[in-house]
Amino acid sequence: MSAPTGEDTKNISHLAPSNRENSDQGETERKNVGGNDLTFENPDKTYLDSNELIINMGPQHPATHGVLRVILKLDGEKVLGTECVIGYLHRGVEKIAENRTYTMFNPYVDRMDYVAAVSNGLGYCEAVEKLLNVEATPRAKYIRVILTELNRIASHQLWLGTHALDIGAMTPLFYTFRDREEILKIFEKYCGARLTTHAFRIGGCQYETYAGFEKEVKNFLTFVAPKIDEYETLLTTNRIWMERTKNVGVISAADAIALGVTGPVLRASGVKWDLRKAQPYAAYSEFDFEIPVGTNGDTYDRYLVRMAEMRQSLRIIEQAVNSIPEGPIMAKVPKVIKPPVGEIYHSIESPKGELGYFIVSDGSTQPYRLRVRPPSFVNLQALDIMVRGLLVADVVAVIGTIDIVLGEVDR
Amino acid sequence: MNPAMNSALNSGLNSTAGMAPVATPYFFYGLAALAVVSGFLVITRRNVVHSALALIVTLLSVAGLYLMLYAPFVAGVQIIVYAGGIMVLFLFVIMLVNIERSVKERRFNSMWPVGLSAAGALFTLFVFAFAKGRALFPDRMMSLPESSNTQQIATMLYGDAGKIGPYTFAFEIASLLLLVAILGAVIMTKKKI
Amino acid sequence: MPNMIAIWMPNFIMSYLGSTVTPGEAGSQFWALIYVLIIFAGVSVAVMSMNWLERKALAHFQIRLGPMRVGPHGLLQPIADALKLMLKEDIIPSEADQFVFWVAPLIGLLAAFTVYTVIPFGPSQAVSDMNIGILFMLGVSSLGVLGVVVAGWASNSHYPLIGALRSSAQMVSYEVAMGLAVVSAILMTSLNEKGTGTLSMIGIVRAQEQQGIWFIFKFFPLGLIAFIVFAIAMIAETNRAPFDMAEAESELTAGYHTEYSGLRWSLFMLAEYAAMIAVSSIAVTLWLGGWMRPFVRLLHGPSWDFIFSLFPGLTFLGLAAIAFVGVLRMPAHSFFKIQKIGLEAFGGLLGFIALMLLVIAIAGRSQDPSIGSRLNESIGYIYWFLLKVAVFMYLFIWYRATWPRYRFDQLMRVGWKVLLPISLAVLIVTAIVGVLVA
Amino acid sequence: MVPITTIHYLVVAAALFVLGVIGVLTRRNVVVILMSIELILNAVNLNLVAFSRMWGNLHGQVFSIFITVDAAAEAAAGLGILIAFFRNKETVNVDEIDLLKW
Amino acid sequence: MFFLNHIYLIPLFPAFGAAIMFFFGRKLQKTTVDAVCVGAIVVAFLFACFTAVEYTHFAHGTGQPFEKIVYTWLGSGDGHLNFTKRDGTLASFNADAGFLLDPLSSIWLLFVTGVGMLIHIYSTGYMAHEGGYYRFFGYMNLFMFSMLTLILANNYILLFVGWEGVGLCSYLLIGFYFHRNSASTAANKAFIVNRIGDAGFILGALTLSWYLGSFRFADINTLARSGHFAIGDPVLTAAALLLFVGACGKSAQIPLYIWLPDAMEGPTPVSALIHAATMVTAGVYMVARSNAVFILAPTAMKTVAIVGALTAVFAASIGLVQNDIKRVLAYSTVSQLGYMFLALGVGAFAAGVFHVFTHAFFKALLFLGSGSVIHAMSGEQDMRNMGDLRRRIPTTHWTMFVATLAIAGIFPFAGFFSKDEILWQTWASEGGAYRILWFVGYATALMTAFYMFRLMYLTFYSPSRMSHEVEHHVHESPKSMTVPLVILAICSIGAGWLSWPHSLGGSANFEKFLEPVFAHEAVVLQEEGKSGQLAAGKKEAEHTDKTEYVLMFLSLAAAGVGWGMARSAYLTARKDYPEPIAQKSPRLFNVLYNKWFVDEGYDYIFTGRRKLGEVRLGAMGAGEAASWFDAKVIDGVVNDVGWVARAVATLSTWSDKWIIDGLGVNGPAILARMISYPARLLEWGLVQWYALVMVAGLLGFGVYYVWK
Repeated sequence: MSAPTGEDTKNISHLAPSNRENSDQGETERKNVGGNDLTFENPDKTYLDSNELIINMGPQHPATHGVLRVILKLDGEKVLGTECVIGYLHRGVEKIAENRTYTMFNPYVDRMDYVAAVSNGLGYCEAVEKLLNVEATPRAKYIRVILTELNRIASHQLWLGTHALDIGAMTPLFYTFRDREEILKIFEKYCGARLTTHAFRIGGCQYETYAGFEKEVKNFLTFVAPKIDEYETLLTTNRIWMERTKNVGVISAADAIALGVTGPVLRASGVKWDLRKAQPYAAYSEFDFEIPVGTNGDTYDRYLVRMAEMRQSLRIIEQAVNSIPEGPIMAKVPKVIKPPVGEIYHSIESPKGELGYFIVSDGSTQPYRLRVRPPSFVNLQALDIMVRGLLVADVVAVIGTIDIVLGEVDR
Repeated sequence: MNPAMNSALNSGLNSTAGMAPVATPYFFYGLAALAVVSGFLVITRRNVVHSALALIVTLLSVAGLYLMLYAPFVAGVQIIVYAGGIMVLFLFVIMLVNIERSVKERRFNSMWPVGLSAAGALFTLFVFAFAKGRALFPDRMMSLPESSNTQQIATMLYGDAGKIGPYTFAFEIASLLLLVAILGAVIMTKKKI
Repeated sequence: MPNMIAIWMPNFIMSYLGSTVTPGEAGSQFWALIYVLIIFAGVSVAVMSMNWLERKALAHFQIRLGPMRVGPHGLLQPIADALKLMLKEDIIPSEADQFVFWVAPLIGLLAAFTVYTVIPFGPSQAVSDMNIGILFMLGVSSLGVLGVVVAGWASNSHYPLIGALRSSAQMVSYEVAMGLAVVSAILMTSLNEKGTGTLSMIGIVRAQEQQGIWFIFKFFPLGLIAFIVFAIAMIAETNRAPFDMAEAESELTAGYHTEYSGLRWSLFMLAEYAAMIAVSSIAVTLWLGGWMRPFVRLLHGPSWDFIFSLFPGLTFLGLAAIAFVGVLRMPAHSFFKIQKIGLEAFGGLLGFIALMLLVIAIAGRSQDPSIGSRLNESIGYIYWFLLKVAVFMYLFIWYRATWPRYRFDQLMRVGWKVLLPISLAVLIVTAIVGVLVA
Repeated sequence: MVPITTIHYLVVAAALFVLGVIGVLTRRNVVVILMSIELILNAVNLNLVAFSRMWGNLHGQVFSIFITVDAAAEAAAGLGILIAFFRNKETVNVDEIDLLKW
Repeated sequence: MFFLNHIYLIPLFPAFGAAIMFFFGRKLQKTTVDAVCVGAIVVAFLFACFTAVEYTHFAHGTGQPFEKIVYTWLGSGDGHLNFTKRDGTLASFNADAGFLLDPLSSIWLLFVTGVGMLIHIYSTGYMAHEGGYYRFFGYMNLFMFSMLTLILANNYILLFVGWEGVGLCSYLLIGFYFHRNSASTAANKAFIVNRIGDAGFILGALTLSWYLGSFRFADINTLARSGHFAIGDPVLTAAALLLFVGACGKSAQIPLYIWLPDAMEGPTPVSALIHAATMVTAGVYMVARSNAVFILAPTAMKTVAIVGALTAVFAASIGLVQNDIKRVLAYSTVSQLGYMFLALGVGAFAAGVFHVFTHAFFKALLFLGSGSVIHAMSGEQDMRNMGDLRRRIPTTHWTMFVATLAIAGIFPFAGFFSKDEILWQTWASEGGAYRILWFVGYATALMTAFYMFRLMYLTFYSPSRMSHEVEHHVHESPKSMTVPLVILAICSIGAGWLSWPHSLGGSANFEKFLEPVFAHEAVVLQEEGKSGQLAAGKKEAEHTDKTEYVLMFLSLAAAGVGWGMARSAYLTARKDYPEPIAQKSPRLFNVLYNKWFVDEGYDYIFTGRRKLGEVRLGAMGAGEAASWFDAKVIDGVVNDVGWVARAVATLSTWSDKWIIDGLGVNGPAILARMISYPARLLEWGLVQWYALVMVAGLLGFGVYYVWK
């Protein structure tokens, strides 16, 4: 990953060191995990043999999900290497945190992964709570779980629509947006915002659930379950969909772990790792759900895993709504939040993977340093090894399947 | 009732013969001029793609001339094979070999005056031969049965009712030639065999 | 003078309607010209309405409404689009090859429209009946590739070049399977007493008439397989979903016409839709009996003829009814007043056409060669032909709404490794069966 | 207006032939030379079809079909050689191809 | 009789595996390579077992050799390739593809295939992460093929084929890591040194055939035992000495032992199989096989005994101070081979063969164990950086401990029996003529115990001296490696019991088994009146003596003392521990550590790589001398002659240039060139010019026809 240079794409040749030597020794095959070797001998020369074409995909491109710029080195249509250029959406969120009080910074996190703003808020609030050594009330925890899981469904729905659109199936997009709308309505009724919800506060939730909240959520559950089946009818057994996604963008479990990939991408490679089970936060330890995993780690598996995750989320929400306890929604938190000196790392399972907050407190009202571990940013590293040797069309599919949000990548 | 309408009215509606030639000398001159002019463009354009486009025009006008000669099948073959097949091949190749350089280079080789004069001599010879042998070419033009043209060509190529046609073997050999050409082209263009 | 016209007009029209051959065959340049004009205008209108229909149908597939603002239910949308495209600045990139960039869309358009000269909307409802009709059609439609290649090259840019190479490779590849499927249909035309087949489009439909069977059902399932091969190949041939590699927007932005804008871009669109209609017409002609109405064998006789001749009118009546239902469903708000009036007028127009058609059907039910009966017959031919084509158009839209896009290598694999062997096998088996039957 | 006779076609064919010959003899670009050869072959075809009509039989047309086949083969093989050559020498100019060996 | 009749299949199984690897190996999966190569050896082993069983039935305890001649591959037997023998009669030169199985070769057959099989299995674990997997196994199989050919050959020529084959495989496998400079140098060294021995061997074989008229062992033995030849026959002595030169090369005896320590550059299984258990005993086999000839040459026998004893003590002394674990074992091997030759030299063939047999097991075990240690240490071979491994790699530890006890000669492990037998025979033979050699051998036994326990303590017991990184990675080897170790350990314990000596109440079955091969020698010797040399166990049985018990106790004591010294010196060796020898006598330590400067000496004397003062000796010295002679003397003469010739030539040139060339040659050539120019126009490579010529031709035709 490198900063945007704005230069001619031909000049990228010197960005990466050459690793051409030893390439002809078949016995010692090397795999360049996550590295980039966009080197070629003479950029001005075009041989028919090796007409390596450098194509600049993005930052303005319909399939890069925002302002991602991918520089592709192609042999014909075969991808020889990629280089991601990021930072077009950099807003300095982490730096802003150092100049805001803990409470003031809370809305900012919603702007990172704007597709799953609730998860971001949850992670931040829990991190600060851990730093303060307070715990949210049980009711608040349940509300948090419900909203977060709803948001997970919404995020996956948005992913499914755009991903399918990238592969050429335009209809699922509208289906998923139709159903996502119901979730957004619940959000709106709960906290007044649809996208950047700012639903939680440090120590609990600010708002009590509105009248009929449970009923609406239950209605939503019965409403959306058949809809998920509907998406699957369109895609799961569709031959073209299978041909486009099976064995495309394969990443092995070892590679995924080596690159720090988390979330559905990791689980599709067969690693049963979900922070909700591994280190339960909020009220997750009280619910019964499963972690869907894939086997091949290809695009199709990632699709299936996310579909299954949506269903699991429904299960969690159902249990939570049925057993939501009564009580206060805010724990006792000082008016002015001044955490003790110390540092804390807290991570949650956001729809895209492990979302972690590392906060260093110097005892003042503002964090001394705040660092976010964004799942999209880490997962994006896997792009290169996933698309090597595939075709241009697969690059689009793979970018879609990693499920990145540039707001989170660039922060 | 004006004459034009009248002629339209009478012009062979219900005339089952339908063989009255649509072709008029104007068509001939137009197509011939188009063919020759675009042929000239083929050999003079600096940009090879322009040459290829001009060649397509030539080929299509020659196809038109075939139609005038009651050879619709040959015209169809001309369009399919030449315009649709060979010229696409040419365009592909032109895109593969970069032409930016050739656009800036000399178009003609150093012996172009010799070549031009030789070709001129050839044309003179042709014209002279036509003039001298005028009598050899009868003015009449046979009227060929257009509607059964395809069937007759098929009969000559494949034979009829169990008999082998006069060109059947030649046809088979031509197919072999094509096969060889395909294989040769594939082998030559493959990077690594 | 008016008197003369009054006498002359029926004669003149009758002179045409009475003809059993196409104007081209008859050598009637005048009627041929008229035909060319009608077809050009008709295809243009068809493309425009197709544009509207596609947007509406696709929208309803996707649980949305589609164009609703320009005219009632967006009926005037295509006109607005056309105006917009014509008024837009026609940008030619400075690095592009000016002349070739300019001429490329024209090549595609020319190829797409030239094909219509031999499409038989009825036994005499075609510009000309060439005896190499299908050959000519395949040849000319293959010229469309040139426009694509040249457009991609002239843009002097990466995406268009890749798009052009993709789509031309695709079109050239699928032409092979398509041609072989067509040959197996042509082979079926030779199953008569004389044993001679025909390449003429009209001849092919006539052969189906004589054999009393649509070729899709001939030698079941051989005809069906050949038809399916053709139906798949024709989608690829026209670069439509799921084979729309060339303009795969998520990968190549817009393929070979990325750099085009305004009118020149709309010419590409026009060519694409015209080509869609053209290949559908070929399919209809070769396998679906062309202008023949359904159940010619099964349900014959004057009464059945009459019942079937009511279909055009009833169809328009149905459309008018839909329009009026639409009027009724509009909200009772003054904002919708003009919309209501517009839709009512449209419905009225449809209803009027329906009425006219019904009148003609009833008036022309006799067998005598009156204007009415000839008119009735012609309308029947054209109606059935267009209805079959319309089914294909709907299928095109349906595919686009349902399927993801193939990848390029998969597409080529389907073309060369699946369709080509199948079509070859069908051709060989058809030949063997044909010999056995004869 | 003089009716169109065989000689008219022959003159057109001769003109195309001579244009093709000029192209072959003077242009440097191999692609253009191959196209000029197509011109020459077309001139021949035109002659054959014209004679076919003159004599009222179809042998000329059959021959022209064979020549078309030949032209296709020639284009395929010629362009194949051209690509193979370009890959090695990076030129398509015929006067730079004068080594009589690779 | 199926197995005996198809005995030629035994070498062909590994040959098949090698061929598969050679042709398809690169494309095969590792599992396939395993299946083919290891499978071939397993099949060969099973086949060999059945063959041996069938052979015992065949021989009925008479030791009658089984000979199977498949075809004659060199010469024909019909007189095409005849040569004149020394006595003037004609003999036909003919070498068969023939297979001989007698007790001697059946013992070799069994332990070569058995140990080879275990080492192959071990290698699947050891080599699992190395490149060139298929190459390794292909070479190994090729080696097995060559070794089995060597063993089963019924004549010297076929034996020589196997002899060279194992040499080649040894070369290939030492140089397996050919990208390492040291490995390729070591491979070259082994190859070149072996060539010296091979030259001796082939000369010896040819001398024998020149003298006796055949290559076949059976013929030669029969002739030698026929009594026609006197003891001490000079030709036979020369032949025996030449053969022994060959044995020196292959079995690493002084002065040709220098290649073996360097051969440890190869992978450890190779060291175990080739450079400890099997190939290096080929010399012993060959001498034992030629026993009839050697018996007739007492001088040669003495040479063998002395060289053997010297090699034993010499190598053992170097082994005392080496730090590389494999090098210690290599010198140990050389030393043990010396023992074997000592036994052969004193006429105790059976004892020598028995030591080969037991040594094969415990030395293979030691090497494989060291391989396991190296595997565990991530490639570290220096004992100074090891220590305290016994708990981390327990299986390796106890198996190696068993092997150490065996090699040190502790009762009742295998080494005790064989070594004690050799020492006792040395003491007893020739009526005590060799007792000085007994002392040498005894000293060697002491040193052996010391350096082997030194190895054990430094590696397994002393405090850990590993770096942290290595320590972190230490792990026990996989099953495929430890299971062969365990099997070999069991063999190391039990192999000696096969020949439980009479003195301890046993029956010495092993020697009884070998008796038919060597018994005749005793007969011959008795006829000649030479009493002392004991070629067979039969005599020894009668010869139970109190001295034997004393010697037995003494050698046990030596082993114990060596153990104790090593324990006291190395049990607590921390980092930078002192070497006891270095403390006592730094100079001696230096000499020993540098291997008595033998390599350097060879460089001075034989290769000439080092200059002795200003003089260069050896091969390079000879080269330099030849070069000087060539440059100064021969070239001087040549140059003088050349000057005269040049003077003549100058004159001649002038006339040639101006008179002959000018008038006679160039004139017509210029003429021809001028005339040929128009023709050249047709053929100058420009395509368009050809086209122009075509157009001109067309014009010509047209003009001709128009105006005709």
